[in-house]
Amino acid sequence: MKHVAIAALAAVLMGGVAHADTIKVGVVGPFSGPFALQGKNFKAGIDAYMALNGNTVGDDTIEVIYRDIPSADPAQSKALSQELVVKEGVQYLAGFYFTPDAMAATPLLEQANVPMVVMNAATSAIVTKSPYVVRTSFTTWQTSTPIAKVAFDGGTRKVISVVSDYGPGVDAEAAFKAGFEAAGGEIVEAIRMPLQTNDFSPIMQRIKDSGAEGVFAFLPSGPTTLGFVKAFNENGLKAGGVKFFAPGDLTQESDLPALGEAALGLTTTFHYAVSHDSAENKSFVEAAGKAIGDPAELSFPAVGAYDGMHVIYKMIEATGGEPDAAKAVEAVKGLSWESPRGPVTIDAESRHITQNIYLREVAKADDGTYYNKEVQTFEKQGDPGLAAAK
Amino acid sequence: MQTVFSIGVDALAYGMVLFVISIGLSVTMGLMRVVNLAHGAFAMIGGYIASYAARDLGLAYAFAVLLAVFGTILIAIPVERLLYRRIYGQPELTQVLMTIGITFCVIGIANYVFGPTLKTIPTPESLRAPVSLGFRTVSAHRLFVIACGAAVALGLWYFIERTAFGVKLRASVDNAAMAAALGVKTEVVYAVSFAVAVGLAAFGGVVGAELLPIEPYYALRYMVTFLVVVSVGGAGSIPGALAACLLLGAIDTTGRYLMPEFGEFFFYLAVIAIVWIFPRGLAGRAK
Amino acid sequence: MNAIFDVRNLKRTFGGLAVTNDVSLSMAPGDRVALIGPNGAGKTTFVNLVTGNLLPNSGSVALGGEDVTRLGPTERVRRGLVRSFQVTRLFSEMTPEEHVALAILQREGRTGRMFASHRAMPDVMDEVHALLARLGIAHLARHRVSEIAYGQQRLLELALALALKPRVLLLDEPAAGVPQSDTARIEQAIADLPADLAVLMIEHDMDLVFRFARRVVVLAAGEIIFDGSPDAVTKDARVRQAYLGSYAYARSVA
Amino acid sequence: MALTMNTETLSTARDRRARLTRDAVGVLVILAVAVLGYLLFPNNLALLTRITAIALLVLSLDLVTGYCGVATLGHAALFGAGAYGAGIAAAHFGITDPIAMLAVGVVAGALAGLVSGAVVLRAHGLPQLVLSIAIIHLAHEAANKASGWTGGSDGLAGIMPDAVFGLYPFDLWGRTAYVFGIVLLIAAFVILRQIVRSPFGMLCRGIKQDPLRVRAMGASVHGTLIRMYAISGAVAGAGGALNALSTQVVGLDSLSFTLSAEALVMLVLGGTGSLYGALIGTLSFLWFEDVVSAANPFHWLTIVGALLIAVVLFAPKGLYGSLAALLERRGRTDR
Repeated sequence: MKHVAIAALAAVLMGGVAHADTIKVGVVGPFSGPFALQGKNFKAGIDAYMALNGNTVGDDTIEVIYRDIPSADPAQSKALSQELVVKEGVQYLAGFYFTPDAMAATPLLEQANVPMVVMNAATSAIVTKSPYVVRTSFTTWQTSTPIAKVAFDGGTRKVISVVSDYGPGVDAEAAFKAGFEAAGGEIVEAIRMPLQTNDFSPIMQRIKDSGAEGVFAFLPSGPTTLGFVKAFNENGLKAGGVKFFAPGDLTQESDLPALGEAALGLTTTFHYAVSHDSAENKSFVEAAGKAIGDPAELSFPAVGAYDGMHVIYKMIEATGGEPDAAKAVEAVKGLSWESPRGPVTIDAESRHITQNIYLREVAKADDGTYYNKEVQTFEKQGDPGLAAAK
Repeated sequence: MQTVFSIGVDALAYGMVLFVISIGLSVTMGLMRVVNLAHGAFAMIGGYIASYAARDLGLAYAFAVLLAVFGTILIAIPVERLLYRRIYGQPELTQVLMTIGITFCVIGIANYVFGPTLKTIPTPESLRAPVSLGFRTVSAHRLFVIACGAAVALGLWYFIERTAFGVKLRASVDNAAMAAALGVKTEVVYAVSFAVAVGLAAFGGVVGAELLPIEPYYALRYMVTFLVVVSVGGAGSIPGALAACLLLGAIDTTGRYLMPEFGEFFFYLAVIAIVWIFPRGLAGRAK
Repeated sequence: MNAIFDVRNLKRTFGGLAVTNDVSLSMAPGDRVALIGPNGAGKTTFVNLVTGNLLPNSGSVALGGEDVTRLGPTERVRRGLVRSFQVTRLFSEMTPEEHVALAILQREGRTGRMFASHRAMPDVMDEVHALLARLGIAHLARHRVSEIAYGQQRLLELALALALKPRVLLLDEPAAGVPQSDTARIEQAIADLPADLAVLMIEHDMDLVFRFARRVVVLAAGEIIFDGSPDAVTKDARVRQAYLGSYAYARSVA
Repeated sequence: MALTMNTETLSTARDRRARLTRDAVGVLVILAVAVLGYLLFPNNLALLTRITAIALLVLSLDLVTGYCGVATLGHAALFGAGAYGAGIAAAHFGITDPIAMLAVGVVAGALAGLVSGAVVLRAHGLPQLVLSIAIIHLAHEAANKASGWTGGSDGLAGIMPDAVFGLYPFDLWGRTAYVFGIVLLIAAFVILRQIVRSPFGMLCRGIKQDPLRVRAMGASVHGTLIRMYAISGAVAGAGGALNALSTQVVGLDSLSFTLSAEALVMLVLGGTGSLYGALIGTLSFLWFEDVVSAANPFHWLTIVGALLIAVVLFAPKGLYGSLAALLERRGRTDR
């Protein structure tokens, strides 16, 4: 009883004075279900950041609360975000693997006075939905545009585009098409295939029949990429000299052990490779690898989450731990730092991350494992998708 | 013309993969009358065992396949005794609830134990090489799967139609009480059939892993496909399942070649059309 | 004769085998006809052809002068051709009250109603209870069918048929499987059937046939071999041959 | 005879009173749970509203599966039709009045019910299940293709409903949406109680137990089931519209096989063939899922699986069904 009274007294006395708080960050992502691996990477990135930078900002302790959405489900996302805001009292919303999940939660932000840091969802338009959205991942436009230049410069003139028939796939197709046609190349055919495709042989037949010199592909990372790449090889396209271009989702590091030799030599453009050579990345990979358990499971959502936490820490610093979304977002506009992926900046206008995009080639390391080897850098790439939408 | 042949080969291969993976489900659903939504889970367990054996222990492929089949059966025996035995003869919806529950558990455990990444089963060199058919190349593995499908179809047909056990099984299915009265140990018959079905699931999981890669969500991801081909064929009928797999494989493959953007429409419209014409499935018996 | 029920030259084959061959049968209101025949004579097929569950290869079925050969079972029921089932087919989770109410409402075209319970319809409830009382099962009105005895279920089956106010009633072995103690009740109920109703009873039990029928029709190997009075049937040579033949066969099996 | 007539009429009146009392109790229980939820979890109304919307879907599924015996794994098609109907009305046609959006959702759901009923009722048992699966996949694919109307996989955004009756705007706390949802649920419950007890409902139960018997009574099985499907579609459509109103976004998940399967799981969990079973199943499943997935977002699926197995082992008729059976048995031994 006495203790309670003292505690109460202490609470009263401390009110009004600057004091140590717990600041909660709500992270929404796919932690179970078909995309559990990507959610696990979110957590690894966050854990790594907190392991390297401590779990306090000033006097405030940071606490991360996770909520699971196994697959894209905007209604559930909105309900969970709302719950995080009003019940758990989170000051920051973060995570969001899928675009619709992020979109669904944006209407809450202004009313709730909460910034959202998107750690993955890659459709350009998300940042336009609310002034409180900041993104530390990438957009499909951003990662797919440079590969068009790579393809053209490599001498390929006729390309067939093959993408999964959903939002990001359509984005990738449009980005590649815009870039490749602007350079002077020709898209001989654009195929959209259902997300649920198990056997890609007929698609390979289509590619063969199209007479294209190269193929641009986009599929969500995971089991289907394996089938796609294997079919590409088994149907003799690789041997037949058809060039393969894709954004890096297709050769994410966690899929490489399964893809194995089939992926060898595939060229992709992406914002992050686990093999990136820098001191920042070295310590990141070490910390994140420890957090995730098996370092082979490490993939790009981890770096989005890592940098997302960096932005959130900066926001907390700027606001002194007080809930002020406008001030927080203002503080990180134009913020530059050295990320594990290389130098990055939050673009002041779009609140999207400006970063290097790398051309990589799947290579075999001395120990027999496969990795994305960075061979070319496209510096300071913004998001062409926003401009294209206008 | 060459394209037609080429598509034909793809269709045959895909149909056979479907057949090998789903025939076990046809046994549980048709002969044992259990809507076994955990079929994919058993296939996945087989895949994990084979992957572990071949990749981590470095065992030979054939040995890994055997280990997967018998390992999965071993795991399934207590599951059958403790859980499945309680739902034989229960309403379908109860069976759905139980087997979905089992599937959830298996997914969760696989995710915990093996992690969420894709697992491959290294195939021997001889199965990896492309084989030339004259007008195109096809991976040796595909031919291997086609052979496996044919072997499973024949073996199972012989087992059910020509062996003493098959007679007991069919008797138990038609009239369990009568079969029991004639001295058939229906419990044993059911247990053996369950083991066979699970073994087939594991075998299919391993052999089909090149097309349907092993990962924790495997158990649910392909469940609908299995359910559809088995029901379209007419549960419990081997020729029916074979016909359904080849037919749907052909439609799916052709559809995805001709109009990839409408691939799903092709497949499911075909399913509706087939069921419309054969409301009991291709080989459905009046019941 | 003013036939309410008229079957002409009905024929149905299964894979070349004529299971019902050129059967003609006519009934007037108030008729009490028993259809008998050895096992495999084609009685079940005949019933299915009459009720519309099977279509004939040739021949016709008429109800009250209207040709119903091409109509489905429900249409025939709506025109007054009602059957009872050899093995009771009742809704095991519903009560006798609900059964009969459903039949009455269906007869009156009121089963489409969505916003009132049958219990709030006094006219229906009165008829339900009157009918159940007539068959002596009123006290079970609100028990679940799965909880009541088989003999009483047979009575309910009868009540259900009567509730539809048929013009022609097909009774398929109404006393089959009923314990001896309950058969009297059923026979009484059959004897009390409305006088203007044409009844065709398919039955094995010859005692029941003789008590009930004023006319007996014998079906053997898909054909009618006898159509006449109960007195004459036992003396008919073809009938004796058909039955004794089958009994001889039955004994050799046993 | 006059005397019996008299007692019959009396008992009819007494029946009616008993029924009204039971319905009133049902409504009061729902209301009490709703108020309790509001008081206990004032910060979690979004979840409670979501549970309410899904409860409408599960009630709707109960109508065809529990009362008519139709096996379906594609019922979300009806829910999604309502959600997209209301959403498209608001986002593309400027129909932003919540009541009007609800009406559009109900109509869209009913139409979807008619279409899927017409297809699904063609077969029975497993092939029927497969038809329903085909329907939900086709609906899902169609919505994905028509991204101009539906927003495709990015979801349909830009749904800005007006205030209810111009007085109660949809707020961050989700209070309006919650009250709106509960009123909707109670209205649906009262109407459905009437329907399942009506002659029509009785006919449906008859069809579930023995369609051949029903035909032998001169009733049309197919026509009856199609009508029930349309009603079911209206209820599911209302749920979908509620979802669109409260979250202001509609995603492809609302037309997914997963949602259909989950709805079936919830129904069987609660107990088929009873409106209370549907409500209890939804509430317990979603509440349990929320609790365990918040406690362990990474491995909660295993625990949910174990719950389902446990229910089959220990309450094979579902939570409500088994409880009701237990009470009935208890009541009988007492008597």
